[in-house]
Amino acid sequence: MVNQQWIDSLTTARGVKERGATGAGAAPTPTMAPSPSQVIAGLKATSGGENLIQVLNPEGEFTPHPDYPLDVSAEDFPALLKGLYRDMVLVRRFDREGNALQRQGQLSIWVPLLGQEAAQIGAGRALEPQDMAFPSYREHGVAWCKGIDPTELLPIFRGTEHCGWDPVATNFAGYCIVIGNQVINATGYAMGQRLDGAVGPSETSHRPSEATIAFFGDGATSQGDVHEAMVFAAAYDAPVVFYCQNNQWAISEPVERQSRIPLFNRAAGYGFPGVRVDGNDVLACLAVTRWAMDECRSGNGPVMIEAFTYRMDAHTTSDDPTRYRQADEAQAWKLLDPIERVRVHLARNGLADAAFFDQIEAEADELAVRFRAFCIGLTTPAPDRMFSHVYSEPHHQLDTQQAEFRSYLDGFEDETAVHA
Amino acid sequence: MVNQQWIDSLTTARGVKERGATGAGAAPTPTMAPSPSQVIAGLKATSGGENLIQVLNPEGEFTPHPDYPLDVSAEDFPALLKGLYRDMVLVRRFDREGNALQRQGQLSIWVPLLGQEAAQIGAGRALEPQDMAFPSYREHGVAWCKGIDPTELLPIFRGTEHCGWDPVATNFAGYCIVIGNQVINATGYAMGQRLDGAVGPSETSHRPSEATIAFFGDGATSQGDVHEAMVFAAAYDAPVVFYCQNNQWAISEPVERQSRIPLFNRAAGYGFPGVRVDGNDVLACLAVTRWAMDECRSGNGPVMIEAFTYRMDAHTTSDDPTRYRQADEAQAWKLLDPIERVRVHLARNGLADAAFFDQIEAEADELAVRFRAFCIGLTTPAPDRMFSHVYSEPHHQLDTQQAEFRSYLDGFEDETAVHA
Amino acid sequence: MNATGSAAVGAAGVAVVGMSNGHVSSNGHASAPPTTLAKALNMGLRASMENDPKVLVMGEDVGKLGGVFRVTDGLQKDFGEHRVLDTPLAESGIIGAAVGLAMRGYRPVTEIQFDGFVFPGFDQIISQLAKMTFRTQGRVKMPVVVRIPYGGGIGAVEHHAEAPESFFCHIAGLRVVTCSNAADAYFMIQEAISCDDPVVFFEPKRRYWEKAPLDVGAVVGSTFSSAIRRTGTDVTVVSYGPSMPVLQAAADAAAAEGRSLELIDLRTLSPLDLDPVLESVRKTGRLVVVSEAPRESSITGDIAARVMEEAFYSLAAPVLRVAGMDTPYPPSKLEEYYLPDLDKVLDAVDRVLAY
Amino acid sequence: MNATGSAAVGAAGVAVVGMSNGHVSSNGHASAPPTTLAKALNMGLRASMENDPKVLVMGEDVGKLGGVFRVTDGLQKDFGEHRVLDTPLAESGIIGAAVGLAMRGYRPVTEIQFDGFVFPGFDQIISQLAKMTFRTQGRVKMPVVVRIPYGGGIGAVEHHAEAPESFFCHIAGLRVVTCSNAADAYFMIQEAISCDDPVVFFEPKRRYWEKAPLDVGAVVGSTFSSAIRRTGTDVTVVSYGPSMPVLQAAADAAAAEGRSLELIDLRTLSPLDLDPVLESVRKTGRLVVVSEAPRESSITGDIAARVMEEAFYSLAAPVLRVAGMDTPYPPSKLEEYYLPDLDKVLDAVDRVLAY
Ligand SMILES: Cc1ncc(C[n+]2csc(CCOP(=O)(O)OP(=O)(O)O)c2C)c(N)n1
Ligand SMILES: Cc1ncc(C[n+]2csc(CCOP(=O)(O)OP(=O)(O)O)c2C)c(N)n1
Ligand SMILES: [Mg+2]
Ligand SMILES: [Mg+2]
Repeated sequence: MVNQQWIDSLTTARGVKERGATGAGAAPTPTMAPSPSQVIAGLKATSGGENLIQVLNPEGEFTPHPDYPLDVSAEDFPALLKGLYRDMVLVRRFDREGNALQRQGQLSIWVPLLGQEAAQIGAGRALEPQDMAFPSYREHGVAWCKGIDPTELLPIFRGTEHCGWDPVATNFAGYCIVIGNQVINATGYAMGQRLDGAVGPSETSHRPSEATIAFFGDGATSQGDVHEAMVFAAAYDAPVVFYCQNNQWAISEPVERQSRIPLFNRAAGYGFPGVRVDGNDVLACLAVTRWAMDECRSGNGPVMIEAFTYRMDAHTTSDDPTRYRQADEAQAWKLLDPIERVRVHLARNGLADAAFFDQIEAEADELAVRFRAFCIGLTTPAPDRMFSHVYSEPHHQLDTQQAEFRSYLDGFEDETAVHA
Repeated sequence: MVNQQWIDSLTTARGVKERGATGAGAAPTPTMAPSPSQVIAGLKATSGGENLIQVLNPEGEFTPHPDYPLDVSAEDFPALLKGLYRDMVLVRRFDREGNALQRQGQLSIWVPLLGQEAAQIGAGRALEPQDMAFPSYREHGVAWCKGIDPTELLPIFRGTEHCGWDPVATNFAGYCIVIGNQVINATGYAMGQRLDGAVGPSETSHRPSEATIAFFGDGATSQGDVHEAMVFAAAYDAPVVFYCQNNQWAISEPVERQSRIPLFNRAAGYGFPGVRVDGNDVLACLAVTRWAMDECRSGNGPVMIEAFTYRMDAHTTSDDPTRYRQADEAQAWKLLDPIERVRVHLARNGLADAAFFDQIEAEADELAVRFRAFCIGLTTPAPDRMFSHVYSEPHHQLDTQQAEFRSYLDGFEDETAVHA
Repeated sequence: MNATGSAAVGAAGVAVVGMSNGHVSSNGHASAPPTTLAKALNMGLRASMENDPKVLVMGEDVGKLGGVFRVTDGLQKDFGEHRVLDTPLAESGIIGAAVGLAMRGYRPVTEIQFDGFVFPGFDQIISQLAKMTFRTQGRVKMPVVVRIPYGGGIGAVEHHAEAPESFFCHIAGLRVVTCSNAADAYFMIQEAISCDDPVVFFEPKRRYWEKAPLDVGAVVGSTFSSAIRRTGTDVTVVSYGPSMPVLQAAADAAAAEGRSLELIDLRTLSPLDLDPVLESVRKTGRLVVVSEAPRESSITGDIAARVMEEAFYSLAAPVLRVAGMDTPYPPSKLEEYYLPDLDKVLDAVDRVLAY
Repeated sequence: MNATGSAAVGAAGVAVVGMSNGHVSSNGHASAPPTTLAKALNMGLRASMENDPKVLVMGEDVGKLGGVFRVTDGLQKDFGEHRVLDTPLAESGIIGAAVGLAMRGYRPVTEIQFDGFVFPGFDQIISQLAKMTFRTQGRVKMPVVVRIPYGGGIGAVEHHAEAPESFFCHIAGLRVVTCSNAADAYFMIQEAISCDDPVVFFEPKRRYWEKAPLDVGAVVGSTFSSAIRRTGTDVTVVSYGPSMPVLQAAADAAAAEGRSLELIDLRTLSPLDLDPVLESVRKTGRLVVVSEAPRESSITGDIAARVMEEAFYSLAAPVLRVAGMDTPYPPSKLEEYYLPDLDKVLDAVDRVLAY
């Protein structure tokens, strides 16, 4: 047990200690706070800083990390990587199709994940079926891993439903639009997993241990709800992984508007581990998330992960990023593309041949066609949908309102011409 | 400039690093999270842990701290300490009188500060007149230092007003009852100080630099507002000191319900310094708060201080602590009484004689008499008070309501007997 | 000027006649033991926890302390820390965690310590708790109870005496109910817990210590319905929760002056159970609505508007409202002026009869 | 079924007749240049910032981006980062910091990005912003504006189309206003900023791009007052913000059928400026109130109740309400059914005339 040691290590991690060491502290000492430009330099550097966990670098070179092993044999490694490659390519493909459908007026909005494929597929593939995930609104890649068919994402963005899948059957909660809300909901769910005895080695049942993962953005870290989620999780040892995709932007605001220092440091303030992983490295994201989920499943939660990545497209199809960021930033990140490095590794090491890549392309094309057809075929529910599932139990007042509305609508059917 | 170094020092302060060092991390490693009992041991230990800044120990021995000097000559030291002693004795005296007045039905509630005199007087005496303070509801000692007459505290607790003093004239905001609210208000005020150019060396004016201090409890640290206050303060380099009085309890909940690790660590998560000070050591509180306020005044804010102290009385006069804590805990803390150690130091070192102590006692008695008399004499404002100051500008609707109410009340004066 | 009636009215429950969905149930049976409203809630919580292991109690100080009003007294001792959770001090966290626990199959009963402290949790209530079922097409149910002690008259400091029920009535997806006596408290809290929808449960804090007969074996219908507390012919007076004893006192005083008031305890504020009110108004032609909440955009306006819509020709006078002032809650020494009381109700009765 | 009228009505402002406190002011002068509502707000903000260096603009994405609706476009460029603050993503922080800045003597104009995101800031609004002046006996003023784009009809996802104004009308200490056209937008935002009380300023987001003549030199009285937009004799129809063009279209359609509607744009929701409404109802005897907000415990109920209280004998029919449904805001493909539209207004007119 190294707990006390670990706590101590945390408690010495404050500016003052370092500060005191630099002088007697008699007079106001030189600036301790980083200057804005230093912060920007530290945070926006595409390298992600020294603490970044990376196993597959942008050049496609693979270096296993001793603390975060992939738990895969050399024999199985190619299949693993090819699977991840396929996931990322397919997800990117329907994401691009979503954008196109919006441009063509078939969707009222699309929220692109472009650039975050590795962060999402790595995390998503670390999840077991029994694990619960709470997305924000951009986690199409995680949805994919959770077995949500991409077409099930369309109703939200076409405006025919607020949620197209079954959160209970899939263990994937509905998209959450109010920034931060889902993170404390995730903690609550994880508290329930613990209360159920589904965490740690169970003597009484044979069901596999469970954990929860909450997805949120760099901007979301400023919300009170995210804080309270971390406070509650620490207080109840909840098996929840706080997975922050730092894509450098909250709409037009760069991450340094939310924090002076890298976001994974927040975890230390609450007394649980925080890790920064290269969010464009699908293997690192997989390894680190697996480790974190395992920690949680075995009762050592919570854990925070900051996936350092980049929003390569606009915030949504309604956004115009040219107003607030330079093109060269996007160019720099293009060199770090999460899919490209996997392709390079597979090709260079002879793990996959041209036929493999062609086949994935073909599969992606098929998916895109199916996605588009489904979208265009999506129909608007009957107006009565408005009144259904507002409550689970009978509600006479709403029933009356519905009946009145029904007969109001029927009035139009009786008339040949409606007003004006 | 040690900034990058300092940032790095923060960023290595996470469990994972330590963790990784203990093994290969291949399988779920042994529990990293502290067990509840370890947490309790660490947090509730009356010593406050290794990081505690202390200069006057419970035995009355004085050891200056190199990083937090008192900035006082040997000659002036006795006067300083005697002044602080007087402050604490007087504040404790009217606090006890407040309790008694409630018991006698003269106040509807009293919020005792017993045990927190050093934490409050130390901080309060570190403030310059131009500094702004945002209290919660227990900061009678800070009010005292800000020049609020103790009697001005009474209207709130007698129910005749919601705030008995002028926050603008005194630079002491109204008491804030919704836990955490005032902390982000304080950050906003501090942002204003910075916008005004009242922070750092000013070339254009001769007015002294300013800072803000926000008071809150250990329980309050869990609130989203406190988090957002820290996020905003870090983002805008706001000159605000976050002064958390960890009195070990939030009504019936011990501090480990809010955090696994000492609260001052939160600061590191945001990238500003956090210090834990012995909250029962008035000199340490003074020295550390002075340092922190100076940091802020010169533009290096924010700073967090955790004053490690103890709520020696009930939460309020409505509370019954015997339901949730053991008498021996209070006994242990009694040995750490904030006033006693100062008395011992003054007496043992011949800095004060019996006449001094007698005189303070007499002054305290006088204050108590005046406090009581004022309380009993406090009258209820006219019912019209309800309608005044709801708005600063004319409001016809409320005027009408007031007029109607006036004439309704007048109706009773006309009748000899009212209904029932 | 009279005080708000708590002392004057005494064991208001004695006169209780519960009428639920048409069938009369005398849950105020005189042989039943007198029980305080707080104790009745405690008994109801206990019964629900015994019946269903998924029921959790969570909030600030609900454990060892038993809540600042002792409503959860002894529950942690008997059911353990895994059923009765003292939470960190954060209301958004409390509601938000309850939402997650409900998704996991639990039935959390959350306690908000005082009315004024529900607002840090307001976002989770409106954005998640109320909308989750609709969002997920009924796949995710939200059997969460939010208990809120509310109302004034206890001499408290700011934020401890508010009547925020109207905010919640304006939120689709929630049910809002309130009890006014021990018997209702016992049955209503159980009905709230067993309901698959989120229920905001308002408890009239200044009535916590008032006793009324409680027959736990009584057969009651749904308590989420308006209850006629007294039949009368001249004026219908409608209220709920803390003001019900005021209405009883007013009806006594009016009777002494030869005026017959019909009293209705709404119990459910959203949805309203308006039929008994409409029926009464069709008889009396006059309606006074009483509530501690400020008047603007409130539940009282809604009741007035709906009664006008549905019983226009029956109204011999406008619906009059006796409400809290459109001001922040005043310092407690002034609360007797702010709150509806016997005199204000009688004054409104006078005025409505003057038409 | 008709759409919600935005296309059909077009430049609704052309018909605007502003009547403020009795004196008519034609701020919709035909020679004034047509300006979008969003641009008019931008111009108003700019004017206020030029007039008073204490005016700050703060919120998410209000700087370089100019806000997601471009209402603050160019302000940061022209006034600097110390006057136009991009804030961290936290609404309680935004309002709470604004409260502190106001205590320091600033006049912060905060932007909430969409209606559904005001709730994380609700606690600071109700507990601090609204109560501070009362609490401190007027010593601390709170000249804070909370700008909220609101209402539906833009095909958006959840939380982006709500009408939460009633919540704020229920909070004593706040003023709540809303504009319906460019001219009002320009003058009202300036009046809000110069007001020493906190003002919640609702902007009808689906009207942001509608143009109306804006004469910045017009002499206007207080714009926090009801404005009669069209005089008529048969039915009074009252609304505000996004529904005003719907009313104009309804009045046109009704006129074609020989029915004369009097239209009133409330502009101020708290306090209400009810005299023009009462005067109109005394003439027409019939009132329809239109609002996108759900009906329960809402501003529409309050208007109905107050008109009944103050003009009971003038009412030939109950006040009828055309409101949002008592449901969460539906998926956007269904919003045309949810929102008040031309047909619903005409239907209500038919019904109110049938009495
Ligand atoms: C409470 C709340 N406030 C504001 C918004 C508007 N909004 C939508 S996304 C967004 C930025 C989120 O940034 P981040 O958390 O970094 O996530 P990302 O979109 O980059 O994935 C904002 C401000 C919202 N949805 N919810
Ligand atoms: C938002 C809110 N929730 C709950 C309360 C009720 N309450 C008053 S004091 C208190 C405990 C506060 O503990 P702490 O922050 O440690 O301060 P202390 O009272 O110990 O000084 C609680 C829960 C409140 N005032 N505000
Ligand atoms: Mg982001
Ligand atoms: Mg405390």
